[in-house]
Amino acid sequence: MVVSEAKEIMRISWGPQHPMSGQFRFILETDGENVYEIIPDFGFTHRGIEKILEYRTFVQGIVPFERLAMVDAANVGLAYVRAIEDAAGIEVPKRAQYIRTILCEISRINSHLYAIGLAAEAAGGYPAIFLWTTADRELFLDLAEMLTGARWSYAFFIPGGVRADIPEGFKERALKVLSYFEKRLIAYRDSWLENEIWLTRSRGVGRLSAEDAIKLGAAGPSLRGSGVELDMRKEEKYEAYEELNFKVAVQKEGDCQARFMVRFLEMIESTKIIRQALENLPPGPFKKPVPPKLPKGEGFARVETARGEMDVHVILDGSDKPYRVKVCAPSFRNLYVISKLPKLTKILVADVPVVIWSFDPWYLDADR
Amino acid sequence: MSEEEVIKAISENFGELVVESKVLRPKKVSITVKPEGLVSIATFLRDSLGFDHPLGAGAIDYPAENKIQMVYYIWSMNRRMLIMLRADTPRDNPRLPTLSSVWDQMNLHEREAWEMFGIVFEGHPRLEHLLLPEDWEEGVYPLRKDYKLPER
Amino acid sequence: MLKPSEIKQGVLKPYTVVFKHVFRRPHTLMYPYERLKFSPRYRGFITVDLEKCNGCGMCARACPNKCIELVEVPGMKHKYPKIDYGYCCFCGLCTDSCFRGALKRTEIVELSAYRREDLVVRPEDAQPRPVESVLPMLKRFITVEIVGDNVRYKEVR
Amino acid sequence: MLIDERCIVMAELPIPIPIPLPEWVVEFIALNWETLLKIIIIPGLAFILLFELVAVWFERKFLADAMLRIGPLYCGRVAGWLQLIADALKLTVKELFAPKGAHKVLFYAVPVFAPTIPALAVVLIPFGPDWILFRAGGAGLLLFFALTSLIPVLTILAGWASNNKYTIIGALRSAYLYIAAEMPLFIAAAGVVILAGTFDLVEIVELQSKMWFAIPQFIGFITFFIAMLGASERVPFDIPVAEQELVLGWRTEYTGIAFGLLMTVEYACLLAWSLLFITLYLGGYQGPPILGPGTASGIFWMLVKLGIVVAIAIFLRVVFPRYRIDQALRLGWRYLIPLALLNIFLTLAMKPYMLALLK
Repeated sequence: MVVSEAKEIMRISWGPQHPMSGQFRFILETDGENVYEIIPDFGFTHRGIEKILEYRTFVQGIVPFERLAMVDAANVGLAYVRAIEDAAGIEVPKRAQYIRTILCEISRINSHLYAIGLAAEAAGGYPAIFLWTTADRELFLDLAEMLTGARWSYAFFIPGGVRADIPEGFKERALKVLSYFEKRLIAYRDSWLENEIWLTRSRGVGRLSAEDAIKLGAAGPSLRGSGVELDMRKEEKYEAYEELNFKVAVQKEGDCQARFMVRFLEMIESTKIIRQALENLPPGPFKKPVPPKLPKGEGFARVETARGEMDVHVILDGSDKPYRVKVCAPSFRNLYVISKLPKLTKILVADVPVVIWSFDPWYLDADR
Repeated sequence: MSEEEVIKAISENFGELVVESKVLRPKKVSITVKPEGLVSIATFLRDSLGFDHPLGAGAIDYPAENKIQMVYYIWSMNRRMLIMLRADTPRDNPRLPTLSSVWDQMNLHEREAWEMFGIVFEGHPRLEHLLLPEDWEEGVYPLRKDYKLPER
Repeated sequence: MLKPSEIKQGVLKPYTVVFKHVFRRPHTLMYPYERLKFSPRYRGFITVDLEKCNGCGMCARACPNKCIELVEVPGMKHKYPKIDYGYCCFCGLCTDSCFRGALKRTEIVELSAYRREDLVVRPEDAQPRPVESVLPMLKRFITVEIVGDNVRYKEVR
Repeated sequence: MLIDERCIVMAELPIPIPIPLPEWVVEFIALNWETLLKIIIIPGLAFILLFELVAVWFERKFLADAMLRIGPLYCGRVAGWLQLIADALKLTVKELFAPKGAHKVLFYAVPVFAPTIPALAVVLIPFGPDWILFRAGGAGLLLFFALTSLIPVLTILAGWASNNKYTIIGALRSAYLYIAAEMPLFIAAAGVVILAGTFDLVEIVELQSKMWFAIPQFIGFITFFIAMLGASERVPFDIPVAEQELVLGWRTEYTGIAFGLLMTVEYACLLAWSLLFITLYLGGYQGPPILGPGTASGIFWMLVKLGIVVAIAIFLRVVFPRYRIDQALRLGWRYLIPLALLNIFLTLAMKPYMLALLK
């Protein structure tokens, strides 16, 4: 349907059934090449998680909550669990904090590998890196399965600690996987990061300045790609991140290449974190018994998921089910930034997949 | 400027409009405001106190006290502090001024609060359904406590 | 124009690095004939031990999707859990909540059925059984070994 | 009629035909079996179709290895070679339909005529000193370029006839791309023609007996290879088929064998351009006579060089992403054409030294 005869702008619907859009619909107003407007159409995968949680006890609630951003299940599950612990004032034993950090970083590497594979494939053709990342994710899925029993939806964190201790043989296996993964990262860098045609496709495309990123509310790698250093692991110092030293990956240009590079560097940091956490894993209990009914209270947790900062606001009313759970999802804000991007920089139709996948939105996270 | 200074700065400029303000956690401040003063306090927060990074907004339904509370979560980048701006409205006819002029992103969050709780935001450019399908019948607000989920 | 160093770095190096991957071992697994050996904690099909279970119903209360229902078993004194795999999401909360250890996780994941009713498994059918009974054409189990900078599939009995 | 007479006639044929054929057919085959062999087998129909099957199989299998997976495996028991024939058969039995409001005649005319053009272009390529289907003499190269420049015309017709807004965008894009890729091809080939002095492909190949033209014409060699990828729409330049935005470019609305024929166009284009690339720069059928003197070793060397060039071109698909349309055009106009012109000036300036090098 033509929007304005003068500039012959036509309105193309991008998704939800589109090779590169995932299960989300963008409406593009374009004249064939230049894109003037990207309108995200929310609600296609809305499941009403916030209502479902009011009908489930705390431990049961973690299972649907993780399905908000399933590819990064550990960090998302951690947000809900920390919100409950913050509301009820539960202290988590040291060893549980370290095990949580290890699983969170494994899940972060999983999610970033997934994002890097798709970002590379969004630029066109079928580059090998798209399948290398899938092949290398298998090792981390096996690691998570060894620790928790499931490859994707771990449901491993419960208020007061974790559900099981680290099995023996996990540490050696993890260290071997990490050293193999670091060699693979070198192969990624050689074959893709300096790839001439990828650089021409992604450098300077979808540029987001620092104050725009802050004003519009970008989250996670999209924010750090524009030079704003905000990482919840350093701000909130939750779990074991206080004792482990790691750098926050920040890039200044703010274009697709910078966001891609931030995810790449964050994977390197994650391997360091897992190594340190495995080396000085404290002894002691991995779980503290928590009564099913938690006292009245209000809790707020902010966790750095792979897609950005997820904030969960939980209100308890003394029963064994939460009274209200409010989730501020990072992908919701990233999608909002994508919709404002055509006003900030020039975007062509061929750039739309590269730009969208450089923000790595997870649509179920945005639709809640 | 730590948490107390922020609260003091707000109470000085808008003394009577602030219903209640307390420090929830280190670096997290919660301020409950009368609906009339919402927009002025929000612009004050954004311009002079530097709360420029909006995180989200949501509403909470209290049928016992017959009120719906709207909460705005804003983060200040240079202060490294979070503020929860709250406003209460009566449950039977919830009306609130819109903050989409202050933080552009609130436009979407207010649309969601409108379709889930029924809060009418005056001055909102486009109050339409965000997450629910277009043919969702009027007057039914799913996130309210009286909307029962069909139990499996 | 591209400087020669840029060409070497941006064009020739990616080409050679990807070309070297042609000689690496592919990661594909021939599923029905070879199958991954999961860890002992894997959350797959749940078996019910009729002796240990005392019909307390803790598992039914723990299940987030309410898939477990206690039913009479002909010839047994009290009720036992019946699991509906149409709704089960394999979170394993039921096996953790059973303090008598009657519900055990196994590594069988081949649970597809033609009709929705067949997905409901009664307690007497939920007895432990080897993977070969489910996968007749299975030849060998595989574990993933990392040798130097290559991934090798080792057969394990 | 004496039986032995017919047998004598048949006996002269290299391959004795047992089946009883009418008189005039045997006569016809006996007289010009050589040209029939050329038309049907080597540079003709069977070669192009076989090349397409082998190229697609190679692409799937070889790129799968680079992606650490296996590619077609079960069809044909040995490395899935039968997969391609199965796909071709599948395409023939699929239903053929045109979208509503499409220009039916034009819609079905394009897939029928399109493969003939690159096939005609292959006719001009010499596979041996006398093994050439149509010795165009002085107009060999010119006729080749004249034929291949017809392809964008058919692309636009197909895009327009499918009555779909995506295909029009795809067709126009492939037309821009083709112009941006063809200009450097002409100018680079002009460099070779200046050095060789003739347009005749056979003489160009004869001149390269001692040293291939790739060495004196190195800049032209590189530009020709890159522009060839653009002309045959291989990976860095397969913008018209960019599935991310345009689903399948101008081929979106075609189904069944029409789609199969359009895939043949793409691979026949690649075949035609790489054959020309070999004759101009890599010394055509020149090479140490392994299978005896004459045409046999000529054909052998042509196929070996073709295999190498096509393998390199196909492998690019797994290494590089795709250029945007304006970046590809900028590369074509701003980098390739000046490079090709530079190559011409160099050849003009140093022609005597290069000829001395060649003798």
